[in-house]
Amino acid sequence: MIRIVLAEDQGMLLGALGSLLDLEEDMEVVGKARNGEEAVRLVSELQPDICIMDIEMPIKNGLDAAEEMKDEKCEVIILTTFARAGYFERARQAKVSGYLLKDSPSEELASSIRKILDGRKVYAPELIDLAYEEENPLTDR
Amino acid sequence: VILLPINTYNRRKRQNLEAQLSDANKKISQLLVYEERQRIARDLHDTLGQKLSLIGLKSDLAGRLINKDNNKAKGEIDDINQTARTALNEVREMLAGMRISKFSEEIKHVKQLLEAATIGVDIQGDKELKYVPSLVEDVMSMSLKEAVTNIVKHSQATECKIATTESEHETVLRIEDNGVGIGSKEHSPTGHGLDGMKERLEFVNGELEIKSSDRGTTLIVTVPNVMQQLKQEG
Amino acid sequence: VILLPINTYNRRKRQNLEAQLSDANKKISQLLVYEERQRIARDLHDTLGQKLSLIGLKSDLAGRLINKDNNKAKGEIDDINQTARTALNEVREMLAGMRISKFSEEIKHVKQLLEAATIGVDIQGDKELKYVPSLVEDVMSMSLKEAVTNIVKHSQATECKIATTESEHETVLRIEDNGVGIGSKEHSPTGHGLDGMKERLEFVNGELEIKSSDRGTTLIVTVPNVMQQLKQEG
Ligand SMILES: Nc1ncnc2c1ncn2[C@@H]1O[C@H](COP(=O)(O)OP(=O)(O)OP(=O)(O)O)[C@@H](O)[C@H]1O
Ligand SMILES: Nc1ncnc2c1ncn2[C@@H]1O[C@H](COP(=O)(O)OP(=O)(O)OP(=O)(O)O)[C@@H](O)[C@H]1O
Ligand SMILES: [Mg+2]
Ligand SMILES: [Mg+2]
Ligand SMILES: [Mg+2]
Repeated sequence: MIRIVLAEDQGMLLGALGSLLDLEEDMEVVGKARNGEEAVRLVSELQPDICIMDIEMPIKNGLDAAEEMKDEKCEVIILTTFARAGYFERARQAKVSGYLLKDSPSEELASSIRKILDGRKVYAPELIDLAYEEENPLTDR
Repeated sequence: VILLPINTYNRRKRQNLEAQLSDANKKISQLLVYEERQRIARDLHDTLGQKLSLIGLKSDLAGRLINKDNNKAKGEIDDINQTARTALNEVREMLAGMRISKFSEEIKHVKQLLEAATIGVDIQGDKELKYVPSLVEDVMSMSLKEAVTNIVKHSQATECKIATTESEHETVLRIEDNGVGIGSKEHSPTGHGLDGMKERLEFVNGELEIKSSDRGTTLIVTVPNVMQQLKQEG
Repeated sequence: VILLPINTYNRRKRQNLEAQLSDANKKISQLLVYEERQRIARDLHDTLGQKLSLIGLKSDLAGRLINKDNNKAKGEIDDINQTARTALNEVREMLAGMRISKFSEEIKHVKQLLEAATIGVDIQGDKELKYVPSLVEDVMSMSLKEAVTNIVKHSQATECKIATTESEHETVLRIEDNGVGIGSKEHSPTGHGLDGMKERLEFVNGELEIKSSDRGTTLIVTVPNVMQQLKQEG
């Protein structure tokens, strides 16, 4: 069973996403957080395989939370709707394994989760924005 | 013989440049409008994006629930319906915000508004603004609309006078009512109509003056006509 | 003694005006881009409005069909899902299109994109476009982005070569991959990325050539440098 912690401040989105993942036979949502701080706490308590997070959340945003989870065994997937300047770069620095569209079909999300647990990284091209810095050594290829 | 043609050449070149420049300035002022609108558009897309994502996920979920738990599926479908309606309203608001509001049309509009509220209307001065660039025209239209909405909502007036005076140096819009005056209500005002008006006016170096007594309220909106000054110098 | 100061005055005044003018012209060229973007934004809002209405109607319908004809209800739900995704993609494209896309920045961007997808990148030629006006630069940037997005999404390539060649007469952008080629998938393509690219290119008198086999795909974007001719004349 793949154990998942979800973090999303919009209640209906959190509910729908949770139900969708629970419908997958090999997945189980073990925790739901409404902000980044709660997500960090749930991840350290529950030790899930994967944490799926929104970016814009109160108290602590998803990128800051991901940064704090760097040392956890848990893989992090960021879900968001639009590309924003600098966000993708920050996500990479926080070593997230996935950077995906919030509206990606649930099969796609499920298959990305499996790929990531196989050690791969999945980034949605729609979300890769310009990092306005001059030089960005993209090391982990 | 040599000096004269050079001088003529210079003068012609300058006139040419001046014409181009005034043209350019007109366009730049339009640019400001566009920038402002884009900002608005971007803000709204964030909430719109959230709603569309939600519809995507919920329809996904409803599709999987159907035949398994029709009641739950129905619940998701109802949520989708509600979300689509809210989002549609947001799009409408966004479109309304992006439309160019011409002052002459706003005058017509507020006239209708006042007449519907059986408040007498007296409109003086030009209905077309000649000297102001479109960004300023936009701000003037918004100010007029807010002022009249306030009169209809709060003033209990029976008469309203709207006067526009334009000179090369400034454009003045005066909106007067014979109502109860601002501050007659006990509770402190919660709205931000007047504050919003002030902010927008500041952006175009304009001013708002409010005179109010128990015999009515007068708003005076003044905007300097900068572009015109530039032309005079040249 | 009189002529000289006037001349100096004129010259200084002229230089001043020229500086202002060149500044203004820069802004106008940006303005053109903004106008274009504005047009796109408006179009999209219309389609967005329509899509949301459609979702509203279809969710209404699905809610009534459920328990009566679950198959039909499921069909409506799938339509809703598809419609929401298309709408979001449109908003995304619009937002991307509204950003100023400098070609040199787009080159960096697609490099990141390809590297993130572990596809080898070889970039040849100039990263700065010298001859094209900014509207054309915009179209070139968009073409590059769409081509590379397609490579990442569809090609299964391991290598991608991007080459820019600029002459006074034309600017050519070549994007090559060693993937499976277009049309390898059975189902007919549903996207409009390539069509959109063609349309935008037509607008600036440019052309798109597509070469594709099972050893990969090459896109060649050619744009004539008309403005340059104009400059030479002047
Ligand atoms: N013409 C007027 N006559 C009497 N009272 C007025 C008039 N205009 C404004 N007011 C008072 O001033 C207050 C502040 O006005 P303002 O436009 O800022 O807010 P609002 O109209 O209450 O809310 P909003 O404009 O945000 O919808 C109002 O609540 C009202 O009490
Ligand atoms: N480099 C490529 N390698 C292989 N197939 C390609 C490549 N580029 C395009 N295709 C094929 O051509 C089709 C049409 O591409 P197009 O960009 O028009 O649409 P899309 O990418 O599917 O959707 P959209 O661009 O609207 O998001 C794609 O669906 C894909 O099957
Ligand atoms: Mg959020
Ligand atoms: Mg008000
Ligand atoms: Mg495409």
